[in-house]
Amino acid sequence: MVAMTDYAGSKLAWCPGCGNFGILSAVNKALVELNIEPHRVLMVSGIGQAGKLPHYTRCNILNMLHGRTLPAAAGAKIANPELIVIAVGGDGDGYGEGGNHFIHAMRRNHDITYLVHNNQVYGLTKGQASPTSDLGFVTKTTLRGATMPLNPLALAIACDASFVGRGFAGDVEHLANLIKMGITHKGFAFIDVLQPCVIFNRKNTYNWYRERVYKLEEETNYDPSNKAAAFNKAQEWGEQIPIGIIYRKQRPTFEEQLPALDKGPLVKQKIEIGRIEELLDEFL
Amino acid sequence: MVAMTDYAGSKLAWCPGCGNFGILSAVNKALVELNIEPHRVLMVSGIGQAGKLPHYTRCNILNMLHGRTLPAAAGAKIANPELIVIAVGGDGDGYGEGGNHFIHAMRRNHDITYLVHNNQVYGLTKGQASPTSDLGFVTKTTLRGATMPLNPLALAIACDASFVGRGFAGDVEHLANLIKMGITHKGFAFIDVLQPCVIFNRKNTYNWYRERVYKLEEETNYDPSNKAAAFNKAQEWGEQIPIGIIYRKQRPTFEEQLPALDKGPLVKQKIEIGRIEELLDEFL
Amino acid sequence: MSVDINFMVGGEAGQGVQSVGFILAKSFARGGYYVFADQDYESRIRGGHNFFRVRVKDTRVEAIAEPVDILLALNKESIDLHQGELAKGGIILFDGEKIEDISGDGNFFSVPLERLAEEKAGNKLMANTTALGAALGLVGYDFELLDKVLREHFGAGEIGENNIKAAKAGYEYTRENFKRDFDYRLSPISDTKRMLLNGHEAVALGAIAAGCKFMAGYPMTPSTSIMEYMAAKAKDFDLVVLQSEDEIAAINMIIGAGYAGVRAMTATSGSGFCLMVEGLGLAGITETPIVIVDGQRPGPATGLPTRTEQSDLEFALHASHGEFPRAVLAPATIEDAFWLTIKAFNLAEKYQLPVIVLTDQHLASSYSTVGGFDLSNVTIDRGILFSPEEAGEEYKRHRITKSGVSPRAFPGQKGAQVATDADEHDEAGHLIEDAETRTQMVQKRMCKLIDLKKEIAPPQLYGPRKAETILIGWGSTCGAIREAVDILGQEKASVNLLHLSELWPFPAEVVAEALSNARTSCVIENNATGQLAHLIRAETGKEVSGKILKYDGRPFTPAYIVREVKKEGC
Amino acid sequence: MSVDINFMVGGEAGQGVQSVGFILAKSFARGGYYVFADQDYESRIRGGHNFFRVRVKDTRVEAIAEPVDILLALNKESIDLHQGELAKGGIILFDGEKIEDISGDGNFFSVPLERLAEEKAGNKLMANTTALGAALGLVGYDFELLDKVLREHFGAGEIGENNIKAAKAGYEYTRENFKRDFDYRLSPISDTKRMLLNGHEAVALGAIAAGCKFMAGYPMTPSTSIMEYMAAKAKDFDLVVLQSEDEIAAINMIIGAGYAGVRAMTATSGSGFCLMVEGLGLAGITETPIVIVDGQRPGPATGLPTRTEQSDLEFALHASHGEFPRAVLAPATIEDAFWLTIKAFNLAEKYQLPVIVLTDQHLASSYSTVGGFDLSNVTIDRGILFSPEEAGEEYKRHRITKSGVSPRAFPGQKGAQVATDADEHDEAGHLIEDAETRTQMVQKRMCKLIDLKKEIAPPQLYGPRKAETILIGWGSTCGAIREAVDILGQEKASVNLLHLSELWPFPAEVVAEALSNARTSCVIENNATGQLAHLIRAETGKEVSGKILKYDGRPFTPAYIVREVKKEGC
Ligand SMILES: Cc1ncc(C[n+]2csc(CCOP(=O)(O)OP(=O)(O)O)c2C)c(N)n1
Ligand SMILES: Cc1ncc(C[n+]2csc(CCOP(=O)(O)OP(=O)(O)O)c2C)c(N)n1
Ligand code: SF4
Ligand code: SF4
Ligand SMILES: [Mg+2]
Ligand SMILES: [Mg+2]
Repeated sequence: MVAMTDYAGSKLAWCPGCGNFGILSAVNKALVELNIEPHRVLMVSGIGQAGKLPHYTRCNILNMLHGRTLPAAAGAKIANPELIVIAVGGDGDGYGEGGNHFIHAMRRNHDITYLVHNNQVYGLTKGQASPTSDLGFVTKTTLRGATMPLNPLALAIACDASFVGRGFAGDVEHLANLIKMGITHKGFAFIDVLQPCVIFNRKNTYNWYRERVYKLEEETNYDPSNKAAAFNKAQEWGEQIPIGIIYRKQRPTFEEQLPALDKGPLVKQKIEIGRIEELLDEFL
Repeated sequence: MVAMTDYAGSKLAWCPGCGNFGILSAVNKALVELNIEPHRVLMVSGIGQAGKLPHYTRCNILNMLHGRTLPAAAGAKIANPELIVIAVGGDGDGYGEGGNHFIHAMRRNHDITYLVHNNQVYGLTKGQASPTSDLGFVTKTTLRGATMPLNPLALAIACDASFVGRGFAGDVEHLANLIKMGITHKGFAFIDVLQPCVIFNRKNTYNWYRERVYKLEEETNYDPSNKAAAFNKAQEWGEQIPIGIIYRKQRPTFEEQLPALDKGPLVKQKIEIGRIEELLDEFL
Repeated sequence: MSVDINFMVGGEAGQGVQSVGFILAKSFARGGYYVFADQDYESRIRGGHNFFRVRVKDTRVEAIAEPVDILLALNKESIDLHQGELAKGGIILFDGEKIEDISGDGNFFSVPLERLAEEKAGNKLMANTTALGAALGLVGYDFELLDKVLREHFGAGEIGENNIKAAKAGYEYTRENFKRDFDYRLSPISDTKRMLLNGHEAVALGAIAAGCKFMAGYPMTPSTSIMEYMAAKAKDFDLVVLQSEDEIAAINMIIGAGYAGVRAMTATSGSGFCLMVEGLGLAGITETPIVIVDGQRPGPATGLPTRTEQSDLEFALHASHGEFPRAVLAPATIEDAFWLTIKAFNLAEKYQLPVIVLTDQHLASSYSTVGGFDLSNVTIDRGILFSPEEAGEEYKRHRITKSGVSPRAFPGQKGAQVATDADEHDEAGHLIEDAETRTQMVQKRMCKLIDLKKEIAPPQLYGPRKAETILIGWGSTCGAIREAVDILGQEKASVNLLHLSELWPFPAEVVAEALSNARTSCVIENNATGQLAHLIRAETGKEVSGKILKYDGRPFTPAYIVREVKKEGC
Repeated sequence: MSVDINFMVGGEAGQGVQSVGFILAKSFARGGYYVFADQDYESRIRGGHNFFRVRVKDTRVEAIAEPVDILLALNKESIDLHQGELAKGGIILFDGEKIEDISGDGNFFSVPLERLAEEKAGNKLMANTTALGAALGLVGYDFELLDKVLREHFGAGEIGENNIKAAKAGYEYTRENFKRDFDYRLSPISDTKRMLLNGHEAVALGAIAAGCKFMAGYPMTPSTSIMEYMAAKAKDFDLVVLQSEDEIAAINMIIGAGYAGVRAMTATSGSGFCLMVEGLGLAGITETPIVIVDGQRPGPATGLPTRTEQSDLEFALHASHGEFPRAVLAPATIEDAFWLTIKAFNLAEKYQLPVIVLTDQHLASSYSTVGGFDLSNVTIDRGILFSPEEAGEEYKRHRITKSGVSPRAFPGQKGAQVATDADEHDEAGHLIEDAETRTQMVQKRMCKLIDLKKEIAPPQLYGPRKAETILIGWGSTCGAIREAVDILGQEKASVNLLHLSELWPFPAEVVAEALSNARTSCVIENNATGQLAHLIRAETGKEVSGKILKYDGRPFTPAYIVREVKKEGC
C-alpha cells in the first residue's frame, strides 16, 4: 500500500497560508488513495509558484519552461503511455504563455491530467495581472484595472475537452476526489483550481471563494455530459461559483489512435536496423 | 467617391478557382461601399496563401510572420487608432501558430477586423492538415486522418469576442456585407470565411459548402446577442452550416480605455522632453 | 568519350515540372548513370516559373552544372528565361503548336506535346509526360526503363497506362522526326543499382535507422519533407509523427519524449528554429538528448521560402540565452545527410545535449545517386544508462562525474526518481539558489565539450595535400566546390578544399594548420557575411584572405566558383 | 579621513529587507553621501534568505565592496551566513530577545527590535524599521533625514507615523545604550541633491525621455521593473503600456507600433528574448525600428531567476536566422543606462533596425547616486521622414539609397502606400522571387552598418593611458573593475581598463590597438565561456591572455577582481 509518506518531497518555498498547500495535499491524497506508486507518476510543471509543486512530492519530475508543460507532458506520454502523467502550472503559465498549447492539447485529447493553480495573478513575478484576473483588478501593470478575463472552463468546453472540472484549494477533500476522477479519466482531464494567493491577490481570498463556491454534485439535475448546459454553467462567476465536474465526454485519446503504440510503449521498443533495408530498397 | 479601381493591387499568385478571389472581391467591395480611401486602411497579414491578400489591394500593408498578425495589428491600432485595421490570415496562421494571440486579442477587444480564410488546410506549404481540417481528413502528415478540429466560432464566443461571424467565399455579396458590418463594428470583429482550396482540399469544395451553408439572417428568430444560443449555433457543422453574424455584443474596446489616446493618436503626439524633469525630481 | 549532359525541365507550378524531372533522373539512374538534380520553385502552387535540372554523368556527380544541353520547355516563359543558359548547340524541346514566336539561340525541336497527349492518352494534361518521352527519344534512351519508372510512379492502373502512352507518343515522335537532326546517344551503361534520393529523404532515413521513434514538427519549407516521409513510414516502422500547433510545442514535445527515454527529433527552417531556441536551452540545462534539423533558407524572417541559403550557422552556434554545450553538424552531401543524422542521435544521447543538424533547401531537395548505405556501419550508442535494479544506489539524474555525463534513467522505473528542472538544480534535479552548486553544475555541463570535441571528425582535404590556395566551405556546397577544385586543378591552378561538415565543437587545430599551409585562403558560403570566416577567426585567430559569398537564394555551380576564384585572384 | 562604510541588511523574503535597505541608502544620499547598493534575493515571496548591501562613501562609488561593517540581521540565518564577511571590528545589530545562541565573530549589538516596535508603534512587524533606526542611531546620523524619507516612503498617514515611531525607538535605543561602545560617526556632509535610482529605473526614464510611447511586455525578472515603472507613469506621460499574453505578442506588437510611426519598446530576460528572436528578424527585414531590453540573468532556460549574468552577448549578436544589421548596447553604469536607452531609440529610427539593450540583474536592481541628467543633452533623431505632400513622388518604403536608409512614411498619409513584408520584397514592399532584387535588398540593408558603425562611441580607457596589463570588460561590471584598477594602481601595478558599452557594430580598431599597447590582457566577464573574448578574437584576430569569469549568479566585487588579477598573474 502506498502511503502519504511515500510522496514527501523537498522543503517547501511557498508562503505560509498559500492555497498551494491545499492543492499539494489533494494531489498526494489522490495518488495515495488510488494506490499509485510514485515511480509510475510523472509530473510535468511550468514556471511559477504552482510549477514548484512536483518538487514537493516524490514522483518523477520534469520541470519545464514557463508555459510549456503541456507539450512536454504529451511528448512524455506518447513516449511511455504507462506513465501517469500529471501536468501542473499556474494561470499565467497555462492560460497566458501556454494558451496555444492548452487549446490544442484539449482538442487532441492527450491522456493526461492538467491542474491549473488559478490564483488569478502572477505569483512568482510578484503580482501582475494574469489572464484570469477579475475585470478591473488593479496591479502594477494594470493600474486602471485588468481587462476582461479569459474563461478557462468555457474555453475548454469550446475545445471539447473530454473532462473539465473546477476545484477549490480550500476544500482538499473535494479536490482530491476531483483529481482522482481526472487521473482515472481516459483522455485530457482539465482541472482549474481556485487557489488563494495570500500575498498578491487580496480580492479573491479564501473567504471570497468560500462564500461563493458550491458543489455541482449537490445540484441534482446537473448533467455534465450536456455541452450547452456545461457552457452556461461555465459562465457563472461572481455570486455563485460552481465546483466539481463541469463537462465530461468520452472520446478517443490521441495515444490510443497511434498504431505505433500497439506493440507497447515506444520507450520499450527495440531499434531494429535490419528492417531499414526495405526502405532503402524503395529508392533503387 | 472611392472606386474598385482604387484598390487594384499587384499581380495575383493564387491558383485559378481559389476561394481567395472571392474574399478579395468582398474585401474591396466592402471598402468601396463604405467609401473608405485606401490610405486610411492598414491590412496586416500573416504568411500563407491568405496572407498574400493585402498585396492585391492598394492600402497600407504590413505582411507579418506566420501566425503573428494580431499582435502587430493591435500594436498599429494603438499607435494610430485613426487607421482602419484589418488583419488577414489563414486557418493555420490564425488558429495554429497564432492561436494564443487569437484568444487574447478577442478577450482584450482591440478595435480591429480579423478575417480568417479558412480552407481547412495548409495551402502554401502544400496540403498538410490544419487545426480546422475535418475529423479524419487525410493529408501527408495525417495519414490516418486529422484529429478533432478546433471550432473557431465556439472558441471566439467562449472568449466573448464582441463580433463573431462566418462568411463563405462563394457568396461575395453576403461576405462583403458581413465585412462591412465587421469594419463598422466597434471592437474586435472576427470573421471566419469558408474558403475552398481547389488544390489541397478536395473534400470541402464549393459544392460541399454550397449544399450546407444557410444564412442566419434568414432565420427569423435567431438572436446573435444571446451567448448560449450563439454557442449552440456554433456547434452546427456537417449537414447545416450557418453563415452570418453568430454573436455580437457591445463592450468597451481596448483602445478606448487608454487615457493616453484621449489627446489623439500616439503617432501624432509630440515628444516633450521638458516634462521629464518632474520624473527625475522624484528620485532626489 | 565521357558523358556529362544537362537536362532542364521548365514550366509553371502545376505543370508537373517536378515529376517530369524526377522521372527523368530516375530513368537515367536505373540505366547505370550517376545523376545529380536540383529544383528551383516559387512560393506558390500554380503559375509562376519552376525548373528542375538533371545532370547525367557516367562518373560520380555531386553538383549541378551551368550550360543546359537539353531544355524541356513546358511553356514559353521557360524558353525566354533559359535560352541564355544553353550550351553551344543546346536543344530546346517545346510544343510548337502551343508556343509561337520562337527566336534566338538554340536548336528548336518542336513536338506537338498537347496534341499527342490528347490523341494517345486522352488527356492533354499529360503533355509533360509526352515531353519526357520526347526527351528520352531524342537521346535514344531505352524506353523500357522509362516505362518501368512511370509504372512505379503513377501506379499500375489507368493513370499509369495513360502516362506510358503519353510518354511513348513523345518518344516515338522524336525518334521518328529528329533521328537525323540529332545523333547524340545515351544508352543504359550498366545495371548497377544506385539509390536516387534527396537530402531530406536521407535525413529521414538516417533518423529511422538511428531509432528515432518520435518526430514532432510544424510544416515549413524545406523541412516538411522530413516529417512527411516519416509520417508515411509511421505505421510500418512504429514511429509517432505529430504535427503540432506550432514549433514551440514541437520542441517541447520532443524534450518530453527525450526525457522519457525515446529518441526524438524535430525539423524546421529558420523561422521555426527561432521559436525553438528557448527549448534548445531547456534541453541544455536539463541535459535532454534531442535532435533538431534546421533546413536553412534565405532570411531574415520569411525571406525567400523556397530557396537556399547558409545563413543560420552563427545563430545555431549561439542560439538560446545562457551557456551550455551543443553539437552542430552540417551534412556536405546527401550521403553525409544519412550518416550525420545517425551521428546526431548518438551524440545527443551519449552527451545528453541538443544536436542541431543544419541542412538547406539545396541539399534538401536535390537528388543524387548514392551507392547505398551499408547498414552494418550503423551503430547505436545510447550513452551511459542507469538501471536501478543493478545500481542499487540512490539515483541522481544530474550526478556530477568526471566526464560531465550522468547515467540516465528513464521515468517509470522503480527505485529511481528521475527529476530535472529548467531552473538551475542540484544533482538530484531539485532547484537551488546557492553559488557553489551553480558553479559546479555549469562546469559539469560545459566539461562535456572535452570528450564531445574528440568525436568531431576532422574536416577532410580535397585535392592536392598542399596547395597555394585553400578553399574552405561547409555544408551543402561541397559537391560544387569539389568540382571547381577539379576544374581548377585541370587548369593547373594550385587549389584544394577544406570542407567542414561537423562544425561544433569546432575543429580549430586542423583548420588552423590547413590555413597555415596555404598562401591564400578563401571561404565559399551561401550567405552575405561570411559566417564560417567569422567563426574561423574567432576560433583560430586567422583571417581568411577571400570570401566568395552568394546570397541570392540560388546554389553555387562549379563554374561560378571557378570564375569567382579566378576573379578574386585567390 | 574618508568615509567608506558597508551596511548589510539580511532577512527572509517578506521581512522588508528591500525597503529597509532602500531607505537606508536614500537617507545617506540625502545627507550628501555617495551610495551604491545592491540586492540579493531568491526566487520566492516569503522565507529563504535575502540581503541588501548599502555602501556609503564621501566620494563617487560605483560598486559594492566586500567586508561588511554593519550587519542588520533581521533573523538568525543572516548572522550565520554573513558573519564571515564582517570587517575587522564589524558590527552585528540583532534582536537578542528573538535570536539566541549567538557566537563567533563580530561585535554583537542586541536591540529588542520586536519589543520596541510593538511598544512604540503597536506593531511588531515594524521591527525592520526599528532596526533601520537602530543602525542610524549607532552611527549617530541625523534622524530628521530618516524621518523625511520614511514619510515619503510610507505616506503621511498612520502607517507612516507608526514607522517613524518604530524607527525612532531603535534610534534612541542605540544612541542611549551603545554610545560608549561605538563612537564611529556618520553625519550628513552636504545638501547636494543627487538622484538615487537603479539601472532599470534609468532605462525606463531614458525610454520616456526618448519619446517612447508604447511599451509591450510580459513579466520577467529582472525586467518587469521597467514595465512597472512605465505603467505607473502611463497616465501622466501619455504612454501605453500593455502586458501581453506572451513575449511573442510583445515584440510583434511593438513592430506594429514601430511600423505605424511610434517609438516602441519591450523589455524581457533571456527566456523571453528567445521567444522574440523571430520578431527580431522581422524588424530586420521590414526595417522597423524597435528597442528590446534584455535584462540578463543566469541561464540556460529558467536558470537562476533572480540573479545576475552576462551570458547573452553572443546570442544577442546572432539571434534570429538570416542576416540583417542591428545594434547592441550594454550600459556600463546606471547613468549610462539612461543615455544609452535614448541612443537606442535614435539609432533604431535613424537606421530603421532593431536595437538590443543588454542589461542584467545586477545593473537592474542596484542603486547608485547619480548627479542628475542634463536634459538639454537629450536629442531626438527620428531619421529621414517622407512626407507625401512635399515629396510629390511615388512612395516606396524600401527605396534603395546610397546609405541603405529609405525615407520613412507612416501609414495613414494620403499619397503614400506604406507596404512591407516579412518575405523578401522590392522597393515598394511587395514580395519578390528574383535573384537580383534579393541581392540588392540584402546589400541595401547590410550597408547601413557602415554609417551605423560611425555612431558607436569608442570604448574608453580607464586608468593609465599605457599599462602592462589591460583589463577588458563590458556592461554592468564597469564600476567594480574601475575600482579594482584604482586599487591595483595604488599598489603600483600597471593596469588599466578598456570597457565596452557599445558592442555592435564592434569597435574593432580601438580594441585591437588597445590590446597591442599592453603586454597582457584579461577579460572580466560574468559568464562561463568568455563571450567578449571570443568576439574580440573574431573581430580582431587577437586572443586575450587571460579570462576572469564568474558564473555563480553573483556580481563581481572590486576585491574579487584584484585577487583574481593577482592570481592570474596578468
Ligand atoms: C518565457 C518566460 N517568460 C516569463 C517568465 C517569468 N515568469 C516566471 S513565473 C511567471 C508567472 C507566474 O504566474 P503563474 O503562472 O500564474 O504562476 P503562480 O506563480 O501565480 O503560481 C512569469 C511571468 C519566464 N520564466 N519565462
Ligand atoms: C514560424 C513559421 N512556421 C512555419 C512556416 C511555414 N508556413 C508558411 S504558410 C504555412 C501554413 C499555411 O496555412 P494557412 O495559414 O492555413 O494559410 P493558407 O496557405 O492555407 O491560406 C506554414 C506552415 C512559416 N512561414 N513560419
Ligand atoms: S506569492 Fe501567492 S501564490 Fe506564491 S507562494 Fe505566496 S501565496 Fe502562494
Ligand atoms: S493552394 Fe489552395 S488556397 Fe492556395 S492559392 Fe491554390 S487553391 Fe488557393
Ligand atoms: Mg498564478
Ligand atoms: Mg489554410
